[in-house]
Amino acid sequence: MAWLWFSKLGSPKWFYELSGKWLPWLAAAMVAVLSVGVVWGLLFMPPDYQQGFTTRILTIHVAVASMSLAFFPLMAVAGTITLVWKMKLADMVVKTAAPLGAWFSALTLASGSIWGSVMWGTWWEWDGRLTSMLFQFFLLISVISLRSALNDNEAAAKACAVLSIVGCINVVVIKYSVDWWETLHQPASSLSMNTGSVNGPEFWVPTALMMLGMYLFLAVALILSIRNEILERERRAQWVQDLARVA
Amino acid sequence: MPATPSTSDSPAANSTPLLAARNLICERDDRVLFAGLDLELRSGEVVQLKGSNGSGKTTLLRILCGLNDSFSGEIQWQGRPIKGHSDAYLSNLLYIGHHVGVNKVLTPVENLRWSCALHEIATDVDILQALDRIGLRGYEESRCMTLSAGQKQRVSLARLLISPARLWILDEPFTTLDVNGVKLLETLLADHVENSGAALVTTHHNLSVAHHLRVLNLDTHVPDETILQPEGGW
Amino acid sequence: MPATPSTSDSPAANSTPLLAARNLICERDDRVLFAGLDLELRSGEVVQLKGSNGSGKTTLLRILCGLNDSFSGEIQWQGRPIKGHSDAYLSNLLYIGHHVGVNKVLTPVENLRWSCALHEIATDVDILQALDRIGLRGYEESRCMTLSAGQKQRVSLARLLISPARLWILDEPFTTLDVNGVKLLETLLADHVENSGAALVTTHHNLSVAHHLRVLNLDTHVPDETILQPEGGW
Amino acid sequence: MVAQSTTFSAFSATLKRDLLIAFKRRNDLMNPLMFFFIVVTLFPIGITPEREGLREIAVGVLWVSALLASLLSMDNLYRSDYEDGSLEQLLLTPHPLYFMVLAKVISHWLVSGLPLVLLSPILGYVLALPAEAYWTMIVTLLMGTPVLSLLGSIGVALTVSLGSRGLILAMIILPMSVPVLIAGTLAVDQALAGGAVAGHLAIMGAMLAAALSLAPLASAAALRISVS
Amino acid sequence: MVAQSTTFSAFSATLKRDLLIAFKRRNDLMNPLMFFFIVVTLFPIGITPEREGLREIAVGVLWVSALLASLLSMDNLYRSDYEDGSLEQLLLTPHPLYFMVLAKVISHWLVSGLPLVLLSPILGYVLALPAEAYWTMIVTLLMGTPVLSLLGSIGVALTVSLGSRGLILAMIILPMSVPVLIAGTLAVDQALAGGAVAGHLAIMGAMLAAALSLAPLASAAALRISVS
Ligand code: HEM
Ligand SMILES: Nc1ncnc2c1ncn2[C@@H]1O[C@H](COP(=O)(O)OP(=O)(O)OP(=O)(O)O)[C@@H](O)[C@H]1O
Ligand SMILES: Nc1ncnc2c1ncn2[C@@H]1O[C@H](COP(=O)(O)OP(=O)(O)OP(=O)(O)O)[C@@H](O)[C@H]1O
Ligand SMILES: [Mg+2]
Ligand SMILES: [Mg+2]
Repeated sequence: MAWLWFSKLGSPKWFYELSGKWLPWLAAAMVAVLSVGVVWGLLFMPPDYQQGFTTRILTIHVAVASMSLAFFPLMAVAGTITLVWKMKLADMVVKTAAPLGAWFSALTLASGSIWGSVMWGTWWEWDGRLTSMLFQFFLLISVISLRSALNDNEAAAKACAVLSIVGCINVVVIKYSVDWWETLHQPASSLSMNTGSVNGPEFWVPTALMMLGMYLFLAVALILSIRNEILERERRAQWVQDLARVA
Repeated sequence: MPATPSTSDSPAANSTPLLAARNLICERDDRVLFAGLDLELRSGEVVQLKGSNGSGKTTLLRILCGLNDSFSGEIQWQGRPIKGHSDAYLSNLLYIGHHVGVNKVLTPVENLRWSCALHEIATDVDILQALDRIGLRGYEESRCMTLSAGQKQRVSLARLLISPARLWILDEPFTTLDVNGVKLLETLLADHVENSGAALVTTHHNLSVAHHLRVLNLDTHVPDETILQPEGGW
Repeated sequence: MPATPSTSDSPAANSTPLLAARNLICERDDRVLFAGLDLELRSGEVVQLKGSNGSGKTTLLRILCGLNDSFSGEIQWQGRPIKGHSDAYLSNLLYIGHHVGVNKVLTPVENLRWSCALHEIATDVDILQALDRIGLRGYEESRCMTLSAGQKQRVSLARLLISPARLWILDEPFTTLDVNGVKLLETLLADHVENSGAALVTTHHNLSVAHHLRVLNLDTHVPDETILQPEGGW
Repeated sequence: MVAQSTTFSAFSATLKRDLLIAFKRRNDLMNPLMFFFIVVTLFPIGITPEREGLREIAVGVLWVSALLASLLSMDNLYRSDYEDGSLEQLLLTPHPLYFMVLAKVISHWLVSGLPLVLLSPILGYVLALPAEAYWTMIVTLLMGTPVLSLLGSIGVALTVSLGSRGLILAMIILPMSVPVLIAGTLAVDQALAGGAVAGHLAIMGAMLAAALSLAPLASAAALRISVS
Repeated sequence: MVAQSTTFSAFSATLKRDLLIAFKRRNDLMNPLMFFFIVVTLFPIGITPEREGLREIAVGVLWVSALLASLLSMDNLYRSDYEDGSLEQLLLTPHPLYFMVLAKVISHWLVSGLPLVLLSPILGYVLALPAEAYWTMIVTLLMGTPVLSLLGSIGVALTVSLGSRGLILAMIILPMSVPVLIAGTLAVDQALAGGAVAGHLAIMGAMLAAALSLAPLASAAALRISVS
């Protein structure tokens, strides 16, 4: 039974229809949460006494950053499913997640270095976390170009799956880089919600909202691009033809 | 012509086939190569795979070897699906493809030492005898990069003389062989199936291995939707 | 059988030959492949080069093309030695070797655009017609790495339909071609020599291009000292 | 009737073969060394010939060069096999592919990694590396280079079927090998600072163990994909 | 009757083809960049993350990385052509081989060298290269990288028929390109010291001119040898 459901989940058609139902709600939620988070975070969050208004960029930065850490694990899981059960949908996740991840890594780097230009007076520091984030960016690029380089879809899917599984090493590096290097970058601990002193609720609530919003955004973006991918791959399938005729 | 060649004329029609493929479907770049293809190979048979260029012979062979799994359908070795029990299958399989798998800097002997060791235990004596019989006498010690096309082919064919494998899968083994080479290979095939081996061979010239031979033609098998249309928008 | 095939039956015996090689000697790794080999090729002739594997066919062809200069002897194009006047020779030469010279990531069209542009001016129309005639209709736009062995071969053979070269030198062009392919190529050869071209072809199967054909067998030509001895000290 | 070969005999045959090939291509035995040497010497030229300046960068330069050398040498781990069809034969062996890959990687390391380790003291001297760091450097290299080879094998296996590899290969391998680089350099710096290096060595040991057990599996999978 | 092609049309056809191939392998357009970037980043990790330390080595690191990047990218200049037989076809053209080789090298530089030059300012920044050195660095790279490609093409042509190339290649090319490296770094150092760089640039110009006129000839000869 469970198996049946599982294989059903694998079928693009089923997913296409289901996601069609979810999408509006998700989108709405995302808009709501994000707008609250942004407005609060950027406009109403009280300026930190030592860090000044720049703290407000940080809300974005932290959200984006922690978010971009999610990509490789995601791709790895999907990749494993691709390799083991040959599930088309999983491969689509791997494929569509890679560029998204690249963008988010880039955003992290950007927001980070903007903040850096304020905090450290430089756009770039050879700091453990920054560097390892940079490498995650490279890895994602290489995942993308590996797929484009392999002409056979089947092979490309599996190759990218393997690569994204292996690539998870880097996430570990990013996490602990702060401890390995004596480093400028904030230890992630300062993210911990309960440190009352500097980061009171008025700091971390907007941050949390931002994060939630980001994850919703990820969901929406993934679903959208996967839907495209489905139409692309199933263009010969009957139900797609019907869709086209309806539209 | 039926998909499965009629097995009435084959020596052991009633026994379970060595290799059996059921309802194979394969498409490359949404071009269907073959669909619903059934194939049975019994010991004592040579099946010649025919078909025009691009009809999917090589693809089929690679699928049967398990080198290529972009297909749907089932493949069985002696009644057991090869998925789970691959090593029982692989230790009985000998595949020689378009690329003969001969390293350029090694000598024929050294090449064979390795490619045999992957499957069976073979002494240098065996190898040298094999090379001798296959017509590479005097070349045992010269680097393969200095061999001619046909000689390279022969190096890989020498394995046929050593391997205990019961199933031979050969992809155009006659290419670049001279007339004697062709004769020799045909006798080898005959001998092999004589003592309860089986062989699946693609070639465009018509084999002469007497009564064991069965022909499977992929062209007569292509479903209609693969009538080719020009793709580019010119 | 004489070294130089008797040219009595050839259309233009008295005219100067297109390609003439005098007293060619070639040894590889102190193994004499051929010595004192003379060869004349007149317009309107197809010469089939036969010989067992390793007899030196490919080597000879490459020597005649000027791709390999580890030989002694003289080669003339229309009476002039090719050494000094190579470009007059090269612009009339079309060589297709064991490696067909087809890039994997490019499409057949793109491949031909380049390999033609090296010699003659060819429009895309010519190229597409050629591909169509050679039997690659529908594959013009698919990367060559996705083509089958025979289809790759056909891509390179398409040049025969475009090139204005008078001399064709083809090394085992029939390899991996299916029956139709073989027929097609044979007609191409016939047409070519019809309008005063000439062709030198190696192949192990016996060509059927009617009366123009002449056979040169390298085996009947090997001097004695090349009776092969095992080299390695086993 | 010929008997079937044992996994071990297949393993050793593969090992022998690859060593033999490397040996026949004499230069393969020299090249990684030479490259290592050349790259290392580029820095005094490019950066600074003063001993003080060099001492600062010695460790880093050594490690980075080692990384690049092993990267460059990776390229022909599977390539020629892929092109001449030997790889298909390797995949068709009834024995577990893990060991076959392992054999290839080991022989590759013996040919390209080990000589580099042995050469490092000389280069350390050329780069004015303080004496107390030598042992740590050698040991870390000895533990690090195999990891590089193992990680590299994954990258090569993934990209072997691509026409142009040199670079996409680098993009895959280098980020993954950064931890090794970090651990290695940190350890040597520790030794220079007179601190205890046991911790760092332990980390490297763990890396090596993990790589040994997992990398060949990943490579095997990747090979199957590339060949199909 | 089809007319014979002009040398120029053959030249441009070859140029187009190689660019097309590079473009079809999308990643080829990205990779040299990425590799350059990655290698550069290795040094701060391996050597020192402090800006002061970096400033010292910035120039050297940039040039060495450029050298290595162009070296790695050289590998597939003739290789695939050699393997699929296109090279034989190239040698059989009636037109002077000089231009054909030139076309290949140019397209290679456009794909791998130029992007690298364009990227260098960013890397200069992350390596804390002082502002006054930027222009000199860009100009020298702009003159230097073509020389590297040209020299490289000789090395590749010589070694294309060998099984294992990555490294023997390195050994041939790297020593030859040391002069470029020196000239380049000296020029930038001059600029840093506030001196006049015209002299150095003149030298590099001379190198470029020489390479342009001679290297293709050498490569052509080498190709003939490798193919026969
Ligand atoms: C995995 C990637 C990253 C994560 C998870 C991350 C997370 C964080 C966190 C939790 C903080 C501390 C917020 C606080 O003060 O409570 C922070 C601060 C900061 N991040 Fe990141 N970040 C990442 C990458 C980057 C990058 C790539 C850059 C720059 C290019 C960067 C630059 C900064 C800066 C400058 C600060 C402020 C540090 C300070 O207050 O001294 N971060 N980041
Ligand atoms: N690069 C080389 N170095 C040394 N000897 C070589 C080289 N290439 C070929 N030979 C030798 O020259 C002989 C002829 O080779 P060639 O390829 O011309 O034979 P062939 O007639 O083409 O055979 P086939 O029909 O198999 O193609 C072979 O015996 C081979 O050993
Ligand atoms: N990697 C691939 N990706 C996509 N399509 C492929 C691939 N390999 C082969 N094909 C397609 O599969 C078809 C069959 O190829 P295959 O090599 O099996 O033909 P074949 O019967 O062996 O032909 P030949 O007689 O020329 O060897 C070809 O039309 C080719 O276009
Ligand atoms: Mg085939
Ligand atoms: Mg030949």
